[in-house]
Amino acid sequence: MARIGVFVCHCGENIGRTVDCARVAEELGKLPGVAHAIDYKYMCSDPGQALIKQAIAEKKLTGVVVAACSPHMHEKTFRRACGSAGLNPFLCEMANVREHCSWIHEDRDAATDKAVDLARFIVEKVKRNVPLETIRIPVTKRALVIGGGIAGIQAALDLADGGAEVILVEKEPSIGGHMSQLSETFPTLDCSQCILTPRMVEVYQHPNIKLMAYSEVAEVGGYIGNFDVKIRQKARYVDAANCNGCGACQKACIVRKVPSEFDEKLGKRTAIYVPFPQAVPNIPVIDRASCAYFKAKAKGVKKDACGKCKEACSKGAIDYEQADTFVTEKVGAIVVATGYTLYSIGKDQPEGLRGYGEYGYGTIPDVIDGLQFERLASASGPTAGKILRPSDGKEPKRIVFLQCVGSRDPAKGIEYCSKICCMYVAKHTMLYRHKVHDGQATVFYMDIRANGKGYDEFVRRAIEEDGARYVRGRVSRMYRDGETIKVQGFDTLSGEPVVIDADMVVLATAIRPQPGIEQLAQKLSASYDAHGFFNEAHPKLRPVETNTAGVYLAGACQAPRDIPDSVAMASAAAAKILGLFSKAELEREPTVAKVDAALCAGCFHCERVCPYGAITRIEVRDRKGNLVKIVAEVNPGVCQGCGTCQATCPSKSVELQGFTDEQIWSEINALLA
Amino acid sequence: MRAKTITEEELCTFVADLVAAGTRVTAPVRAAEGKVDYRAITRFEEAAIGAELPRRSLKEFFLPPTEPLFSWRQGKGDVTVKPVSVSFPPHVVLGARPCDAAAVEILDRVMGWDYRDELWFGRREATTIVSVACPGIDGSCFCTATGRGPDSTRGSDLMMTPVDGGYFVEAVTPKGEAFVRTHAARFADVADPGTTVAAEAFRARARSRVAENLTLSLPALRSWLGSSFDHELWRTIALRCHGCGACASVCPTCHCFDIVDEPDGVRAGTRRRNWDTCQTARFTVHASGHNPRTDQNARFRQRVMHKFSIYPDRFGEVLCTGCGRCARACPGGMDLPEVLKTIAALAGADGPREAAV
Amino acid sequence: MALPAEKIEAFEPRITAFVCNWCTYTGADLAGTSRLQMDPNVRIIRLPCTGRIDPLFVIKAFERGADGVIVSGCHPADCHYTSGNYHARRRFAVFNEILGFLGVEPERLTFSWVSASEGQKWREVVNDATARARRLGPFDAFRALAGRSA
Amino acid sequence: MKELQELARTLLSSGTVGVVIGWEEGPRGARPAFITDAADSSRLIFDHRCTHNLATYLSPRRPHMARLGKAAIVVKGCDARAVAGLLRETQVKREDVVIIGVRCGGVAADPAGAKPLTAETVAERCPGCTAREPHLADHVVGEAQPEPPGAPTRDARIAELDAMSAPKRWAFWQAEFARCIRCNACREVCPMCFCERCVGDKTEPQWLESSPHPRGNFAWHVTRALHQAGRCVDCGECQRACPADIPLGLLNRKIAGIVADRFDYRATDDPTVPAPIGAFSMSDRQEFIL
Amino acid sequence: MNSMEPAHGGHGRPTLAEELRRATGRNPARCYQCGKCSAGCPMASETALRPHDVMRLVSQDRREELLAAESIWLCLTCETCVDRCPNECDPARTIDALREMASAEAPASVPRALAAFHRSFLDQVRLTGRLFELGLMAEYKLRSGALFADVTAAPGMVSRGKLGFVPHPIKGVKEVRRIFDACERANQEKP
Amino acid sequence: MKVGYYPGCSLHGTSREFDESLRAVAEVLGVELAEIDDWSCCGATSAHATNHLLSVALPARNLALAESQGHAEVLAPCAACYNRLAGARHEIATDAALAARMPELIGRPFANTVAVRNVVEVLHGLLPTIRVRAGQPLAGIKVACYYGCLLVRPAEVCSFDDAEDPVTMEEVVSATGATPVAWDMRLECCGGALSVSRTRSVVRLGRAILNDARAAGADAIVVACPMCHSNLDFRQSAMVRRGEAAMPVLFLSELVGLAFGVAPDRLGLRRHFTSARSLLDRVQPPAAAREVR
Repeated sequence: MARIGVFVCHCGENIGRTVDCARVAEELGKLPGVAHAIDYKYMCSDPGQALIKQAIAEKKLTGVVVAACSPHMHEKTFRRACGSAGLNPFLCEMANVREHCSWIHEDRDAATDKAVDLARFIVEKVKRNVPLETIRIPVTKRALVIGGGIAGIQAALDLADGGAEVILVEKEPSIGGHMSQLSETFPTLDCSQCILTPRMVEVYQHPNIKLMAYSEVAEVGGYIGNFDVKIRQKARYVDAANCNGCGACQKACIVRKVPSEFDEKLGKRTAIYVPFPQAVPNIPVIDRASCAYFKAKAKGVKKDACGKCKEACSKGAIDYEQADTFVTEKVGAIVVATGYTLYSIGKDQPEGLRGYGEYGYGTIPDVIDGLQFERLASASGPTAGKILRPSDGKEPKRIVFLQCVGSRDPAKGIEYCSKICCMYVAKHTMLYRHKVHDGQATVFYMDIRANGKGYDEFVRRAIEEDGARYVRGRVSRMYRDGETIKVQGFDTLSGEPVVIDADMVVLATAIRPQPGIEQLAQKLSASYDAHGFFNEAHPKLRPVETNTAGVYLAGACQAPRDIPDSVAMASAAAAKILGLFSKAELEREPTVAKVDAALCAGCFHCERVCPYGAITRIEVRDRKGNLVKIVAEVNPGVCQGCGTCQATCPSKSVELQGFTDEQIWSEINALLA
Repeated sequence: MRAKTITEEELCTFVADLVAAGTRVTAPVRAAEGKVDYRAITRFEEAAIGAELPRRSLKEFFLPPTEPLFSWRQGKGDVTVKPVSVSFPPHVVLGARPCDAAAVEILDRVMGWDYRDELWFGRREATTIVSVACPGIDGSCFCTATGRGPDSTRGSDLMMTPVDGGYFVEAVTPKGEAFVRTHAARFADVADPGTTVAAEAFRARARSRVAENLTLSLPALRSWLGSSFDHELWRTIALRCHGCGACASVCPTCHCFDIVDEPDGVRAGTRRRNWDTCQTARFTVHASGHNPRTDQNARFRQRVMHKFSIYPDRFGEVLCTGCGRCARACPGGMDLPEVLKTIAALAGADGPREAAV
Repeated sequence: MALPAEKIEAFEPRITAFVCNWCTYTGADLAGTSRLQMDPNVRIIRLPCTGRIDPLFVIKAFERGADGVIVSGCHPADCHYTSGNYHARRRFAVFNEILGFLGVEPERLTFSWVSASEGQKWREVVNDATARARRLGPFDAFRALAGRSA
Repeated sequence: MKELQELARTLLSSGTVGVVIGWEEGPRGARPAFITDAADSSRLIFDHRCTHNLATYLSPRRPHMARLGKAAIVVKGCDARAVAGLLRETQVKREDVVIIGVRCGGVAADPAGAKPLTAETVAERCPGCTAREPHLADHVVGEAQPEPPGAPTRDARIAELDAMSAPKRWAFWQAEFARCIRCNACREVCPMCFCERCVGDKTEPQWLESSPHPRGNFAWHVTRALHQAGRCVDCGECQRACPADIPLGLLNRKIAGIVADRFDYRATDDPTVPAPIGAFSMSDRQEFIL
Repeated sequence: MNSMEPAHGGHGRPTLAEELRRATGRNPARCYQCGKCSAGCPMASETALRPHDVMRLVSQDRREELLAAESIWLCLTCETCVDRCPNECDPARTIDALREMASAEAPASVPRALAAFHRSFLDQVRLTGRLFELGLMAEYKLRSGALFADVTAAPGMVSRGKLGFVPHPIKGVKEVRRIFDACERANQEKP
Repeated sequence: MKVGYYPGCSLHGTSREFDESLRAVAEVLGVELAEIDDWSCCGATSAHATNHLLSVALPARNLALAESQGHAEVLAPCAACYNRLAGARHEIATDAALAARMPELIGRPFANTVAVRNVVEVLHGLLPTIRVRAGQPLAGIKVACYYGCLLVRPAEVCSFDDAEDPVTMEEVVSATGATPVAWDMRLECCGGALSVSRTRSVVRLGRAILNDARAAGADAIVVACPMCHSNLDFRQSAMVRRGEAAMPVLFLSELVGLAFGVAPDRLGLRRHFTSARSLLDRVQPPAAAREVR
């Protein structure tokens, strides 16, 4: 027979004013199985908690119900108190008679009746509670960082410096990310590569960091503290162990006009290449699609396939037969730092997005995007830092920048602000003026969002010192008139239509997540928003965590971010993980599901609905070892306790601890006294 | 008591008067789907006497599919129990099939054997069963093979045989005789001896028609069953059986029930008795999860054994009236008369017709 | 099934709410901290997620005398467990239509998305469900099922 | 018929299978047959009376079937959807069953139905059938058959019910459910009811009262319907088995309509098409949610 | 604020934005005044209020000013603004709805020539079921007072066989008239 | 191929040549134009600007007629009619309440099943046939394809081509053997809606279009809209009188007809206000063209 103690809290006047707490205690005391029922001014206070502990000891309580505030407020408090009195904490539950009762009703009788009901439900539930043990999970003190841009680099270094082993996976041949493409950075105009490349080298040399460039995450299994990650190392066709980075192969390569990804197709590279001179690791990659050797092979040419790089390599590092390899690593936490890609205005768009026909769908050669401008402005770029138009190499004397191209444009499918464009456009106008002294920059904008430290001053400087002409309005249309680009807009401040003749136009196109991010998110069981950005666990309080325990976010994979934000997130994620790694074991609430193998029919609906992949299939065999059936089993380390499996299971053969069918059934059945 | 007759017209007023006087009258009635059910009537015109065999038998009027046995309520440290009433208003079943009527009497044995089931007998005593001789339904009828017949009077208080314009009526039990006496004005004496002859002819025709379907030696059957528990017949007999129990639901003699406690909230509840059947897998599941009847073959064997061996061993007669409902209702095509024929062949029991046990 | 005015006056519907812990329960907490006054007819049963809410709960609540039931959780894309609410949405879309087909007035059952920040919306859901149940009167049809045993 | 019998003979005598599940002539018309001996293959028949959905016999909850060895099963195009359902829900492995499809021109509601098949005797599900050609099959036998006679009528009945007021609909179904005696025949014959322990038999707690009173009956039929959403293959076995003739087919048809309308799912013989329950789409209609 | 209540613009009357939202199904509040509509508007150089100005005045609930503005009658309904609007505001449809409101509430503000044109046009259609262009021109010129405009064109039109002299009502002309009546009635019944 | 034909008021009046040329071209292409019996006016701009419901109901009547006369699709050559018909179809298809109201409003059963097509779309669908039938008479002739506004906007209604970068008319023109030029004003509005009531605006807009076509080196402008035609052709006549060079404005069907070797008179070319003589002079005689083939 149950012996439940009921403790009704007045919360000072908060509950007592509208709920007759004494009557609640009295009514509850009449219930079978209730051994003790009292009310008290402040249950959460030390004397209040002492009352509970004392009753547990004296009345030999088998369960405790505290009728007070929301469990979100004090469930932990009271469970701890019960625990310290020797009662399993999970035999204690709260009835919410404050937020859900006294604070929202005025009629004292009605509120008291309701408080009695609410407490009665919980009494009936607690009668069917069973002691649960906190789940303890060992922690592998290694972290995986996905993405080797500035966010990933920062996270990896912070983690490594903190003593954790790190595996840094980067899908490109070199780490560095978009930041390595930038010329200068706002608002200080310091050289991007100057601050970045030392960090890249540091990553390469750090004893705690294992760098896996030109690699991708193939599969993720396991759970916080115990992830199993399968990583695909793409074939470079260059043996990294033998290559000394001398560059002879690139010099020998006969294919020299491949549009360079690093230079945003404004420059050229060879088929065997390193993306840029400061690349880390400095090991070339053969681009199979452009390589003469592989093309010839594909056509079936047996002899006379190119092979120039192989001939040139004194170390014999070229290996045309190399294949993708897979390695599996065990890690305890994962940082996602996959960064962003730019929206393009072209006709072909992913689902849900539309291109800009009114801007010529990207067919006007001297209309470029922000990253292309960065490459033009960069000393390491294809023009050695000279601003020259792609079509004819002439210096543009009239340049127009358009902000919010794609961003804040629901009609094209993106309603969000890309956050960094206001700043980099201002930077671009400055860089432009510094390089083309007699040039005129015009910026079409809608709002200026420059809300970081020194940001607004920076934009003002562009306007006040560097002569950028800002026009508030969106451009309706662009078309070519000979060598001139006509930019047809509207100055909403002067109220006049304007057509500006430009030699070059730079579009601040929207920031979008990396393609394929949905697949990665699914591998990680992490959620993402309608645009494909990762969702943080809480927008304010848990900005670098995901809903999947042990998976953290850094940088623009979560939303458009600038460098300081990305770095801050990376350090925050690293700090979170170091905190996690500071314990030998993790503690988890035991609110997890459990399958009754005898009753499971193995339809695996649970497996399909589980958001965490916590369901595995196990074989049931009879004594002779014959296979009887295959049934579901819950991995308690992965299960987060949503209970969707239980509601979905047709035969109710899986039970969520803490919210079992018996418990809910009892609550419902307590509906009427 | 001498045989009587009653006309259709008289039955109309008779039923109306009985209902008006507070007697519940049940008769076969054509339901919306064209099927016939035993149901309460208020006018004789509603009845479909002599039409198709009703979907279910008479047993539910004595052992309902569900009935409360008592209700309880838990207080602080005590429990109060509220019993159910075992007295019932007068009830007349008009137009019962002889196979259904016989089943009720057969079940009296088991219901009153070591413990008298007050609810069963309360209803039995309140009820007068007026049967109508059956012309036979179809090829699944085998009442004659079970030792009864389409004109069997077992279980009937009164037996009526259709004749021109009305019925030839014989009282079978004292209760039946009393019924005729109480309502003497409703019945007429047999005026024309031809009526008696016609009634007997009707019955003889029916008997021979049904007998063509199946003949059995029940003792031989019983003795074969008694010694053939492990016969290989039982290994494949019920492959097509779904274990759905439709046979038991419609069977006039299957009487297994389950006792359940149905909560009414967390502190009160009702104990009920619900129909159950040995044909479902969970019928014999032990608390441990072990199930001695491992498969459907074993469950079907149980059904045959119980009806033709175990019950006769204890109560001296087979627990089957040959109505054929089980064969008609089976979605899987299981056919009891066919099975009996098979067993009879194995037992050498397909010999001459047996007299009633 | 409209009731005469005086009966409506006397009748206080009983409403059971099955809500998820993260959005609606917290939204109801917010309604409390914001002191939003609402009808006292709703009793909340807390579940971790709408994904855990089984149509059986609703049937049982009606059997136990509820005049109305509320099922509420996180808005699409907001699920704490990423997708429990989507599964719940499918499940209850079917359940709702089946109940309707079997003759349960759709107003007896309220589904809503109430986020942790929508205390105000929670009040509306509660008051609307109460008003609807009050208008329909006691769910006698369902309660009669219990009384009419064979 | 010859073709079918020959195929069965070959499968059995070659040892490919231990049993062929098909139909044979019984005392009351066609009925399921279980041929384990090649010599008995000539017992197999297929005609318009073979209304039974034999897929039920593949359920892993039938140990006595498993003892006969690997099974070959004869299916009509519509029955194949049930086999697909069992494959989809991992109850049967594809390599563990040989599927023999038969081309069908509609079947009678009653396996004892006389020839020829007419609009009066045809099973409700057959007129307008789109699943007559078996696709999920290792062997397909028989000639192409003519369209089943009669016109589809069930959607009209559903529309009729939909048009009623809620209390009227309630009264209609209560009258039907009142006859239910909870014998569970509907469940036992259903090829898609394969749970190890039905929720209807769960006792701790007992969500569904097992007593055949109106309350228990209502809860049971709602739950059965819900569990059939996206599972039911419309074979009509439940209604045929029901000793109380409750129009379960009507309810099943309604569910099929809901699932088709909302989730664009229709019973299919393609086991790779995922079941609609247990899946979701971000854009599922939610007009019923505030 | 109770979100269930409609927004009101004083005097218990719904705001212009609210009314337009109902009429067009688009929410004028989505406009963020980027001016892309006006940038592409072929009439922007001629009108006092450009499309984005119209949207602005709508959001400011400046009803009288808008309904009296000549500008709303100068829209060509070329839909350029509609296709380019980043927020799918549909200025053209908004302007159409404003024209309907102006015709009903402030008929005097409708430019005479335009009112005359539309009236004449629809009268012709109501009369014969189709447009009889010569009849239209005659009626329009009488109504608008622009007796001499395009006067040089008519003979040219006739000589090129472009204008017939006799209107032929279609068989279903009564049907067309019923449609006119029903639509006008529906318009008057609008809240 | 048989298609429902909704000529609209203009094609029976001011734009007879559009009708004539279209019928001539259809004959060559083997397309039967089945005129919708008893069609009525679509309401055009006037209904649109004054009574929205009317602007849906009038087209709906015609779509209902087409439906009852067994057409799956209807060709509305006039761009304004096309826009109104397609617009009404779209609105009814996306607004269930409106759809429910329609049958009563127009007094006819109406299921909104008829697809609405314009001339460019239909001719584009016949590109292979046009290529085969066209000779070389238009070789060397440069044409500015003018879409205007009603043919391509709004995008969700006129989805047959890209609203900002349409290509269909250029592809038809290429199929005739003429050469489409690249120019900027092909989507700008000519001001048709104000043609009668505010002529000065229309002249301004038209002039810009004509000038741009000229600057792009076009020998002629091709249109698929009676209003555009009237604005560019008729309004241009005054400019020509003032001594500006004439820029012939042809209906697309006229151009296709010329490519097929149909006599200019049968195509109604003499009905233009701005002479197409300069163009016709450069067209190769049909016989010669055939020889080339």
